Amino acid sequence: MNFTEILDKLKAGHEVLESKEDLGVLNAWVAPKKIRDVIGFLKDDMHFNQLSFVTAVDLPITNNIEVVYRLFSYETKDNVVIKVKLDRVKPEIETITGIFATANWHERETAEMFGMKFINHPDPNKLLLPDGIEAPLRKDFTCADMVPLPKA
Amino acid sequence: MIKYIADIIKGIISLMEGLMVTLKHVFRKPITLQYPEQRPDISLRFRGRLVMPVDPATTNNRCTACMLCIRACPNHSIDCEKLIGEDGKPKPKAVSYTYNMGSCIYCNLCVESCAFAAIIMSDEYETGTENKASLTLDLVAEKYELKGKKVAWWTSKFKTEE
Amino acid sequence: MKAKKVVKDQKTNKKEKTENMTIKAPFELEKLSNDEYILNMGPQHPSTHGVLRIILKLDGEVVKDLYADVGYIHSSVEKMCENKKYEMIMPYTDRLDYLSAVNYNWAYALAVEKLMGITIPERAEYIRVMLAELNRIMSHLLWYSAYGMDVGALTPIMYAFREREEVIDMIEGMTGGRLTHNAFRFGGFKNDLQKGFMDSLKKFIGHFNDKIDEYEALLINNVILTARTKGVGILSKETAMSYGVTGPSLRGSDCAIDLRKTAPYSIYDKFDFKVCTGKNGDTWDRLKVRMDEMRESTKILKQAMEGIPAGDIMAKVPKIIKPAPGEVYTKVESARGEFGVYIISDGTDKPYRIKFRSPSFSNLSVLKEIAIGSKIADVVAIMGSLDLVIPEIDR
Amino acid sequence: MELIKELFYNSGKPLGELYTWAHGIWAGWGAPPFLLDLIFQIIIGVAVALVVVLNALWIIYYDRKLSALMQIRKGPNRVGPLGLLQTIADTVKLMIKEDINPKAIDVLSFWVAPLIIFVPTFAVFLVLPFGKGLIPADLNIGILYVIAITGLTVIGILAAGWGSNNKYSLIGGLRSAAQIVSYEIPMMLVILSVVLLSGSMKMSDIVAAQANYKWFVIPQIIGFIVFLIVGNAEINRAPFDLPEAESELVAGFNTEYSAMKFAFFYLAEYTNLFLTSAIGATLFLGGWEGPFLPPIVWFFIKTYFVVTILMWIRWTFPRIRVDHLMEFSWKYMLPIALLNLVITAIVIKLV
Repeated sequence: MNFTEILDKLKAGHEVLESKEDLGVLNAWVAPKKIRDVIGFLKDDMHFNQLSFVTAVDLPITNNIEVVYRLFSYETKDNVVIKVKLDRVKPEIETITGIFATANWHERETAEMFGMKFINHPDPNKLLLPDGIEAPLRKDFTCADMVPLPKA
Repeated sequence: MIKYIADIIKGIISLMEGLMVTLKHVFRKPITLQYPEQRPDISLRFRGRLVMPVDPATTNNRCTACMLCIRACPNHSIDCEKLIGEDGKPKPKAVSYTYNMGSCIYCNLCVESCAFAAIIMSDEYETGTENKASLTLDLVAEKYELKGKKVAWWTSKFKTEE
Repeated sequence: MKAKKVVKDQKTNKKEKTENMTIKAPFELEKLSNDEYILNMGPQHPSTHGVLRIILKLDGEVVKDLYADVGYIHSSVEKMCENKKYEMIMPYTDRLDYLSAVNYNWAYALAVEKLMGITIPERAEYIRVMLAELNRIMSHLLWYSAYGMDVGALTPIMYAFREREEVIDMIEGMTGGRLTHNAFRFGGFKNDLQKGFMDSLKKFIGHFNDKIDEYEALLINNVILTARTKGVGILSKETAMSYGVTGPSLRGSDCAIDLRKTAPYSIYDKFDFKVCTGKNGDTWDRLKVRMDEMRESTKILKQAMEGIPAGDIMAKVPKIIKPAPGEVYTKVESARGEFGVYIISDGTDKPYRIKFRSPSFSNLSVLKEIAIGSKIADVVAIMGSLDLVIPEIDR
Repeated sequence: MELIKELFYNSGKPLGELYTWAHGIWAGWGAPPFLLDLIFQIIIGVAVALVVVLNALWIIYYDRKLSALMQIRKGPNRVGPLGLLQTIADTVKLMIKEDINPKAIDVLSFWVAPLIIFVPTFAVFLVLPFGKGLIPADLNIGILYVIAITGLTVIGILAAGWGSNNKYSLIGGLRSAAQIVSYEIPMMLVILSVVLLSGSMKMSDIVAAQANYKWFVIPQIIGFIVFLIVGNAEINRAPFDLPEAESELVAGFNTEYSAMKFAFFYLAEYTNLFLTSAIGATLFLGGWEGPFLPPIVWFFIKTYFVVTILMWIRWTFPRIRVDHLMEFSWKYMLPIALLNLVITAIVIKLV
């Protein structure tokens, strides 16, 4: 399957807000409420059987946090990236742990790193960070010990 | 019953195989290297601590204080001070070259960035020390003399360029 | 009077802080039955191979529940990398997995090369394959010796390290580093293979297969070990897929998935090798897969040694690495599974966001699924068979 | 000259003569004879203690050197010639180390455990036939005494496990109890078949029954193998080192022990190894029997032969799992030992 085929199939049943091809891989933006449906559809009907990772990107310019789900199909060898734009102030999204068990830890990591919340997560505790550190991967997080690169 | 006996025999055979392996090794020569007395043979490109060797031709180091290595270092382990001449203008010469061994990750990026082969990773690997202060070295003041097989390699680097 | 109040406030503050800092107990002690008890395995424990804490709920020797507590040595590499130039990140990838650093370098180099559109010379590709396969052997040998220690056999480590030393010497001669090689540069290599590399490689390939037979006779086929590992920690295909388990741990569950074959990167499609799989997905299958994989790596090395062309080792790469805006995800088959690098570039000389997808992270998360119901000794055996490296979990 | 030869080759005779001679003199002084016996016993005790300590020093060195040979390394070679003084250096280190007592221990059991473990080991030496007549006390229930006394070790390990107030220690202690109890039975059955052959439980009689190279290892080859396995399990050495399995239980029952208390465990472990081998050599390999060399030399040669086999096993195999350990005892060792006993009995009856 190529980029357009995946997009067409995805568009047939689900609303795709925006789409882009990046180095041959489909990036599709979907609505936050639809994420479970979309991932479930990709897994069950389109044989994307590996969730490579879940992560997020902080975009202070547009005041968004973008959650990135990357899926891979061992059968068709296709990649697809599903992205969800969330509000930066109170980022919340439904968990997909029920669909891919690996999302459990990936979501926990993402949640603590970006200060966001995955609704209905089975184990919402912090995974890697100790208490007291909030959202280190947000762009406005600064650490007193961080040394900037010397100017050229 | 047959399976029971077969299991026992199979088990004994597998155990015997293991015992034979260790028995064979009894008669092999030990591979121990008696460390402080015997030294391992270190390869030419081994990355020990950073040094700024003295060029035997000029009896001085080759640093021009161009700051390329400082910009290449991922951990800001290097700092360098340029010589200011009597006319107040900076000269291509380093007054001091501070190297913080404690934060160095021995990645060789500074050496690769150097256009004059002024610095090189030596084959010194015994860099442990008791106090933190001795981890910070001034490589210009050190006047390190490169020894061993690295010398030819190092000199060939700048001989061909000139 | 006022001063006293301040002191009191400070005290209460401190108390609140300590209360906040305590880690939530995963198992409620009040809910334990009379026969059950909690055992902390780690953070310092001989068989966790790093700073990892496994909290076990036990009934006698049987594991009733399990909770993996990670993050003790979190280094925030991803945040650090956002502040580094692209060239500087290469040595950081070494430190994620110090046992198969070359593969990690490779994933990162692939990502940046893809972003920049660099194609690297064929000779460099061959050298990369050789280094990566040597590195895989090196990692599996360490796994083998550590596994021997885990199950109480103290001799395998000595034999495996003898061969590992040969491999390390070869890689050290090429890159200069023994564990953290920092081997690759964007576009190829700075230095060509050292003199004598081919000879020592030939010598190594010549006798390594015999040594693997010895290893198997000593440990893997031993009846005590087979009794301990067969039928223990069964990881089904579906569970493994769902948990994102990759690498030898996945292949043990009868899944012929190897990124070198399924999604070939570099020149792996030129080589003839087998994807080793297990049948039942139990601990023993995972061990056997790793042993077989060393044999396959030797095969690849042999082919690479014969087919390596002469030529350049470095492509034309711009002096300043400034990729166009965009994002890329590249993955390689490291010794532990799929290691991926996800880079979002914003057109500057530093990555906007970098994410490392590490195999051990997913592989550890499945432990709870497969270890419940087994014995304490089995937890050690299963954990060893997953071949975890903690720094890549605590990226 | 004759006396020295007698002393080496037939120690019983001159020692017995010495004993009666001393008693004669003692009676001449008019002192009560039990006092002299007491003095003799103290001398024997000190001699045995000396043998225990020197032997342990040597056997630890031997284990390390042998393992080094198998692991293609050199082993201790820094302290003294060939590293011979390494064990002494280690002992000195353990003696001058800080003796750490954790806060929440059960003081009595924590302190008394090393002693309980060590005393039975010491006591078994009472019935070991080192040479012809060279046996501290030739009890007529010699081998029964050995079984009874060695069984006490488990109490020490349990006490150590409980007293340490550490879950790892406790698991180790309980494992050890289960292990020793279940391996005692095949052990007894194997020894019983030897007793059937020799017709006596007296150690000197068992050796005498194997005179003229009719070693019991030939009719009892299965018994000997079972004895080796079971004996290895009884002394908690790899592959049966479950009570102190370091990859699972950190150090098992001796996790919390340090300094001299730990040294006692260590000493007991290696002395136990020697004891099991010595008993194995006595029961199956003809004890001190042998040509040319003095009996005591033969005794040590045979014992160290068995020690070497046990060490070889230890440095080769992985650790067995706890439920397999039980399974192995009840499913394999016990039936085999029982069958061996029955066949032995039938053969004796028929022949």
